[in-house]
Amino acid sequence: MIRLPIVLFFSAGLFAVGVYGVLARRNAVLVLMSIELMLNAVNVNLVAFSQLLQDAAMTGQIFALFVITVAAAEVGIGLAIVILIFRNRETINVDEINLLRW
Amino acid sequence: MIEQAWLIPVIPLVSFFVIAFLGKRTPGRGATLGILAVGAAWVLSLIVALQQIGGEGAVERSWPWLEIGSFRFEIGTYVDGLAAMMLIVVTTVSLLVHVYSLGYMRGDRRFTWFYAVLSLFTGAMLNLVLANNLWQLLIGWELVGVCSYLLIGHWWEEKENSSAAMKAFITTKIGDVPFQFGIFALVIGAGTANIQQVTHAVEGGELSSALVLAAALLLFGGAIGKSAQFPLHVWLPDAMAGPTPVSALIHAATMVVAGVYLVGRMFLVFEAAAPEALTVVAVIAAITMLIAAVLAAVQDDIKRVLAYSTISQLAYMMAALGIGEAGYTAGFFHLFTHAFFKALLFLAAGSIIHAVHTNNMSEMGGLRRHMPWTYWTFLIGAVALAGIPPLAGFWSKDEIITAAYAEGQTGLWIVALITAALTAFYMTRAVLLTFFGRPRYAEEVHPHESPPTMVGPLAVLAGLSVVVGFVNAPFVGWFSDWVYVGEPHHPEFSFFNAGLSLAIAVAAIALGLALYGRYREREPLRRLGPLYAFAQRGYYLDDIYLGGIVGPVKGPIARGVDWTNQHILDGMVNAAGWVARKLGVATEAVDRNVVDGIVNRVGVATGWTGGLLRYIQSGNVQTYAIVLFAGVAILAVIFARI
Amino acid sequence: MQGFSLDIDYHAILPELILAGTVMVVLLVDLVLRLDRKWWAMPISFAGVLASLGATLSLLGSTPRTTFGTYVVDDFALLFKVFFLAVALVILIVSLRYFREGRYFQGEYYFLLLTSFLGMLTISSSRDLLMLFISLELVSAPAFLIAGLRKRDPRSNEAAMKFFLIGILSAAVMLYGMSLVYGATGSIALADIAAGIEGAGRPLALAGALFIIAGFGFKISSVPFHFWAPDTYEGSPIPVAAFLSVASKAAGFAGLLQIMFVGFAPTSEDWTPIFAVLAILTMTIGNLIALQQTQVVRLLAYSSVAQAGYMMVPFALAGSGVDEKAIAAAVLYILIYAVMNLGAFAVVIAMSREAPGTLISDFAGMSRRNPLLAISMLLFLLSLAGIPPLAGFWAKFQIFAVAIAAEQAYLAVAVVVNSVISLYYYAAIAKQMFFVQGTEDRPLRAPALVSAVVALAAAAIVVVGIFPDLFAGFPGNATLP
Amino acid sequence: MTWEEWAFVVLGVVGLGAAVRLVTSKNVVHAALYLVVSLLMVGAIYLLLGAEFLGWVQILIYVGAIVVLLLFGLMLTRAPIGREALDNQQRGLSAIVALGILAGLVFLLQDAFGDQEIVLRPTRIAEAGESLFTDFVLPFEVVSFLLLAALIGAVTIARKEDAE
Amino acid sequence: MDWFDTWAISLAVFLPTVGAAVVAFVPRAADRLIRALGILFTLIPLIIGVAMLFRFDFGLGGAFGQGGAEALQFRVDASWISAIGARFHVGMDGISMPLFQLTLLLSFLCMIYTWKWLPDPGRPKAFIALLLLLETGMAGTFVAFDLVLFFVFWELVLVPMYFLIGIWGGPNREYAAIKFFLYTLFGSVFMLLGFLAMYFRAEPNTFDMLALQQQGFDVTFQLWVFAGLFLGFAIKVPMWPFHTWLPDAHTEAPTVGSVLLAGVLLKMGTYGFVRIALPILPEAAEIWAPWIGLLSVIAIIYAALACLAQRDLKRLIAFSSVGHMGFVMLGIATLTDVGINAAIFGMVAHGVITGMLFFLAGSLHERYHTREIAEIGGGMMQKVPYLASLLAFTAIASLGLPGLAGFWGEVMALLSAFNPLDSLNVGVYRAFMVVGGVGTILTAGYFLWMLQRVNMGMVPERWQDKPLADVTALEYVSWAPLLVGILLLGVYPRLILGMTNEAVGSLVALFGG
Repeated sequence: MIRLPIVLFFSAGLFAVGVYGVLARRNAVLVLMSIELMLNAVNVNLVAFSQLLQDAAMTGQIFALFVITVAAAEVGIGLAIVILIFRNRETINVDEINLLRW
Repeated sequence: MIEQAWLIPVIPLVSFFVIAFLGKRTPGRGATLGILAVGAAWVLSLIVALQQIGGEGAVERSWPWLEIGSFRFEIGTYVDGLAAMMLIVVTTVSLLVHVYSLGYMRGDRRFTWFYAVLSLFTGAMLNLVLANNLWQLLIGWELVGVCSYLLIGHWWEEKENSSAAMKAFITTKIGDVPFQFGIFALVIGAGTANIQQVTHAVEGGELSSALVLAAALLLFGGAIGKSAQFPLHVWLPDAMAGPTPVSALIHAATMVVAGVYLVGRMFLVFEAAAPEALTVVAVIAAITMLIAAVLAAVQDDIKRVLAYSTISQLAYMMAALGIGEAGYTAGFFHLFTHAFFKALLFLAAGSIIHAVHTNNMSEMGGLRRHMPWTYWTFLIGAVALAGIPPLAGFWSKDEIITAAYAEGQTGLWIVALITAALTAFYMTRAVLLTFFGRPRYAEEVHPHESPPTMVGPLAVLAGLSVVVGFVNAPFVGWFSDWVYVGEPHHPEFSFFNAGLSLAIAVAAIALGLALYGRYREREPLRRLGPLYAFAQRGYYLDDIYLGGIVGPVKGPIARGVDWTNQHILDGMVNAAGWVARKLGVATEAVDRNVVDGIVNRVGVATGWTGGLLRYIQSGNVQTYAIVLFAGVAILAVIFARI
Repeated sequence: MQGFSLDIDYHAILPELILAGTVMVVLLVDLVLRLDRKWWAMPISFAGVLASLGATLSLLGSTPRTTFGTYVVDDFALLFKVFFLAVALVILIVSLRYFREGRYFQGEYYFLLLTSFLGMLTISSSRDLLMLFISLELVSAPAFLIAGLRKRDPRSNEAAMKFFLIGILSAAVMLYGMSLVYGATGSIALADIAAGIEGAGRPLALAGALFIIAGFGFKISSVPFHFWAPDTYEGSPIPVAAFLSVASKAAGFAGLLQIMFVGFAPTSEDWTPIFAVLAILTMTIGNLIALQQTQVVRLLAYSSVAQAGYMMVPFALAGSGVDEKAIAAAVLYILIYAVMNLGAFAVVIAMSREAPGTLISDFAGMSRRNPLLAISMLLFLLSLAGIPPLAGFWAKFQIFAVAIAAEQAYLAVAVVVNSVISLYYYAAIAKQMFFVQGTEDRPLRAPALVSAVVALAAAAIVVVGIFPDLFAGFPGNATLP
Repeated sequence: MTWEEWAFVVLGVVGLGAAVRLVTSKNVVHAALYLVVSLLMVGAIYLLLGAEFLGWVQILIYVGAIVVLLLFGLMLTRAPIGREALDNQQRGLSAIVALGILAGLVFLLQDAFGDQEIVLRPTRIAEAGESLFTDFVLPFEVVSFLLLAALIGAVTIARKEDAE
Repeated sequence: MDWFDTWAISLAVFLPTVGAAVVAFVPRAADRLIRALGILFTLIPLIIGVAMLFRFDFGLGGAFGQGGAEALQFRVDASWISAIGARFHVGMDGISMPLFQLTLLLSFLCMIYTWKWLPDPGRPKAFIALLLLLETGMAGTFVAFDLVLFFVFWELVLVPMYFLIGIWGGPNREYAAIKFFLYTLFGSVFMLLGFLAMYFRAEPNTFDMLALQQQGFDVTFQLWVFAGLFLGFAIKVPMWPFHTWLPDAHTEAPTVGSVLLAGVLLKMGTYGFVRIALPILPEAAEIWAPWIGLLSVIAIIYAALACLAQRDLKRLIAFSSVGHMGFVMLGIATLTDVGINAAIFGMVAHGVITGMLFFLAGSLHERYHTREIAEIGGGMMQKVPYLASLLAFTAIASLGLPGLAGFWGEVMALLSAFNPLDSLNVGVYRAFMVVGGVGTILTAGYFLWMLQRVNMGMVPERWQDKPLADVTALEYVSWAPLLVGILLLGVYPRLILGMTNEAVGSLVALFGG
């Protein structure tokens, strides 16, 4: 028996940390990692709720499963783009990539 | 025939178009046509008048014209004694002037156009006289105004001529506006514009007394403008810039009496609003006749002398009407006689000017040897105007004075007598300065008698000036049976008044002789010093009008309005456009062509929003992200508040 | 829940199946094609899309039908599927020359493009959060990649990266919201959510809704989630920009309409204010910034942001008793907007072959160089500004109408004022084309196919504008349950 | 506090701590390792909550695949070392935003689920598989396309030689 | 002739559009052919219009109140947009007729004028096509009896005029064009909001003007809707202070553009008041009327003063339009049969006179290549006597000389202000009347002054030896109808009032007047 709020607070914390990372890190790969944190926060939520609701279809967990899959795909795409940029620009610092503006 | 009176104005109007469009190709380059047309009108007028006198009574004829709202307005003619008399005056003088102009205007640059406009004027004036309803009358009223404008400005190469023309038009227009309002009042009150129905409605007391009074006064406003009464008289002297025949026709005999005619035509309205309305008329008239006569006495330009004289004589007529029914006939009788001898005077003056090429009497003198015809005719006119029996002026003027006396209008009576004296005085002055003394004109000028085309009309008018007085002389008094309101007032001869006015006139003439008998270079009246100067400047009325009203309106006020338009109203619009466009950014303008310049004009508001947005759109994706979360936060707040 | 027995309605998902098949075919064919034949991928894709379109049309009248529990094929879904496939055809047409001449990765491009459209087909039928999420990702992920296809151009790379980062970020946010909704209502099926939303979980569910709105806000490029759009449009290949500004935006709306008008319908009074604010902000800011642009694609990007603002107005009217009208208005606007915008982009694509910079000033003298393009462009711009009698006017007209019917006149006024502002920068382009004498004066050649598309779109704009009845009817039927 | 809660708190604190280090460390490789830790903790939490299947997936896919992928990324991009090199100028602002979100969420969640409790009931992998292949076939198929697209696309984008 | 009754309006309105389409397919080289087509496709509608005059029953009254539908002639009521119940509902009554005719006539004359004069940068094809489109928009506005249809025609006018100004205009054309476009669009969208509000308030929802007149909305609602409509119409008229787009547009526009702007476009606004605002929102109209009257008289004085300050001839004429429309609006603001009749008469008269004035200004510019009064410096009477005389004639007509067209509209408007609708404050309106009277004096002032500065005086030596052609045959052809019209309307105002009086009567009946 676990009190739900504890779990949720944990996930919220994870989410917040992820957000911070996304906003504060300039290295693109680190940004990706931070996003992974946020997705994990989501998953924790989903699992917790699915366990709370005890629904036979385990919707929450399956949902989380899909989130993981999608996350994997996205990471692939993201890294591909990062590498592409690195090849053209010799940097992957997000805040230096601002040719396009205003 | 009298039913066909509509032909009388129509003929000249048609001839206007003919002359204007193909006059140059006709024999006499338009003049012949014009004379024929006016001649025809003259003949018809005579017939109509005779029929009228023959006791046909008032004849009205009308055709439907326009419906607007509940109003049904008709166009038509109304011939009664007054109208018939006016027809005679207008056509006769007009005909003579047409003939006279053959000589006077020979070789003029716009000879044909001149005749075209003369025709137009005649037609318009006749239409004014015959109109049976107020709108039609108004049309004639304004048309003669335009003709006067065109003819005064006939020699528009010189700026002062065109300015004089404008002044005439605008000044009379100022009177016309109240005139229109007066018409409104009557039309609204009576539900029709037909003059007879209106007057009867007024008589029948269908209109509230206040409305009637307002109507009367407003109408009189029109009369003040047209008949050059104080304070709108200032345009007439300047109008002398036009060719002299025009002055004779329009500014002496016909158009300027339209005001008097109007008051007479709507007399019942004025009576219904008595005493106030008539009193106003009388007072204005009194003031006018006096000040004008004084001015006439100090002019050097012979035409201006006559012009001011005209003003004061018109005031005489007005005054007569102001007296009431008793003066009605007298007033129009004076109009009748005055038309002839004043036209005569003008034409004679024209002949003089024709000879010496100047208007200034100080540059004339001793002309009677060179141009006897002109001299004698002018003299006749002068004497007639001065009111010496048995010439026309004496009878008509005397009847007015008598009427004033009889009606106990003492003030008016005195003013009239003074004016009579002044009149005699300035005419003496004019005659002496022009025809007597030693020549003062430049020696290269060789004055000569004018051609018959000019002298002929002079002679005719002179003859008329002698005889027409008798049509209403005491013990004759036919005129009184033609033109009257209520009951005919036959003039009864009062030795007292006759003698008095005669004596005064003689005295004035004597004074004139004394002053100007041995005139040298110096104007004797200058001894009056400041008074003379004051009169010379026409009491500074013109300066007041120009400096006080016209100048500011044309100058600062107009410019101010225009500035407001460009900078305030338009500025706001542009500012709106600019703000909308600028609300994105403080610096670069996308579209220089559209609102360039406003950029500098309107202040640097609202740039910061743009600055902010631009800062955010920095190209740094993480800034975008922060804003994204900020957005979520804001939305959350909105949520919470709901 | 139907246990093991899977009775799949294949007809219902036939369009998706065909398109999926096409995707594989394109992929395989690309492997065997010689370099100078790579462009064959386009006709193949075209044929596949046509087939799928046919399949979709074959479903007309036999709706609604449901399969896989929550996969619904109703009029709404059909309308959007037809729409998406039609758009796909246009995008394919305008892409051909561009990618062939640019020698970009044609096979992969068409493969990814179609995959994205596959996601759009599924999103229009999805009625639960999971499917919506996955479909949305299926729409986005390929888009991230094709935005970067001009690999040699760092701007293109950058476009892709920004698009990707913001995309994935908002996806995460949206997911968190979904998880909250799931927790609060105990279900991910929209219908059940609507049922379970009342009660203790309500504020949480609304917070979830908020996050979801944010996630979709990215997709439809609503302020303040729009910043990626101009940069990405400008950087990516122009056909892709067209694709993003029309198709993927529409996909976002398709999803959002369902979530809001079905899932969260019961609590509309809570979230309508948000949409009111977002709509006004979006149209206003979009327009104001657009006023400043000198680069056409960027200008169109901001204009499409503003247009999104108009499309969001109906959301703010939910629950005022005019839901059906509101949805119809939004859908109608999306459809007409797609025609106008695609047309405009097609013109830009045609022009970009000579002026890759695509500055507004490059349009100078267009009326001389290529009257057809110039006049069509003028029609598109006026239509976007909402000048009658063009289709764009009817789109806006519907929005006004609903707003006033819902007695929310202030929204109508906002739209009004904004359409006037917008005219200002649309007119700027028109001015260049007609008033300004260009430096270049020789005729501007446009690919036949592109010209055809442009002419077709222009004709549609006018015809629909004069006889709205030909068209205005069926969005009305396509209402959500 | 039941023992499960104690266990959870421990795992959670470690996980969060690792997460925080991940977003603050000055060395990208360390950061990657912190990520591993954090993800492992999450996986452990799944197991603790009784979601066995998910837990193992988490450990295998994430730690086994994604992190490796990210590490490759780091290698390929030779990321520099040091805070200035790794953090941008808006740290403070970011922190505020993150804390704000945290606060908001905590408030909301406390408000909504203050008294709820999870009864730990292990779910068998079989059940998961079953529902995955019955109710969720369609998403499964769709997501496969997503993966395919991601694969092909990533290769296209990332491969060195500019084809054609 | 039934087919004629059903098709007349549609033909007259849409033939020009067809013409535009045809012209579009004529090769650019065939210059003459294009212009000839332009004349042809404006001539046919004109003929149709004249034919309609003979088929028209002037006794039927106007399309207002109960009997409205019967009064509507040449009526076509076809389904158009079933979704919102907007219909293609066109028809003609005594109020539409004169303006409709005016539109067809002016368009035709402009085409004739264009046969010879086409401002830079040439491009007759586009020019003619746009003029034709413009005609459709203008003519349609005056016959539409469905609000949506009305709006569509109303807006249809904007685009062609925008390009006419923007491409063929003067040096400052682009600014003027965009200003015109945005300003009028801004107004018209609020008008549209008003339409929609009425649509939804109506039971059942309808855009049909006749049906809406039967609604009897509550007063507060009326006030708001009237405000919206007012914005749209007043900007178009234009009423002070919404007039600032007009001087720029008129000044920059090419000659025929100015002619149509002044001749027809301005009337769309006033017509809107008469056709839509008054009958559908009578109570609101009564409340708003004094304010409209106030703005009108302000406009009269203001415009006159502004004219006194103008240095550019065309700009002066433009401002004078503001003043004249002030008289028109004053007439409308009285809500009396006299006033509204006067207003419509004033519209037509202004269309003829000011149209003529702009023609003259254009030809003057053709010769002198300047419109600066100071530049011309007088002496036109000597240099180009006929042109000068026509200018004088038209100017004098414009200052409202009795016996010419300008007079009746002006004086009847003032007359109506003497006793407005009973429910309105007589004192206020008489004050308006007086101010208006002053306005007439100022009007005379600036026109005569203009004549003095342009026509009279000696020819400045800079023009002395410049050969300037006097009025040419083609100009006479394209002007004669207007000149004759000015005279005819002046002496026989029944030509217009005969059409309008009945119709206006049935309109005023709605006010119990």
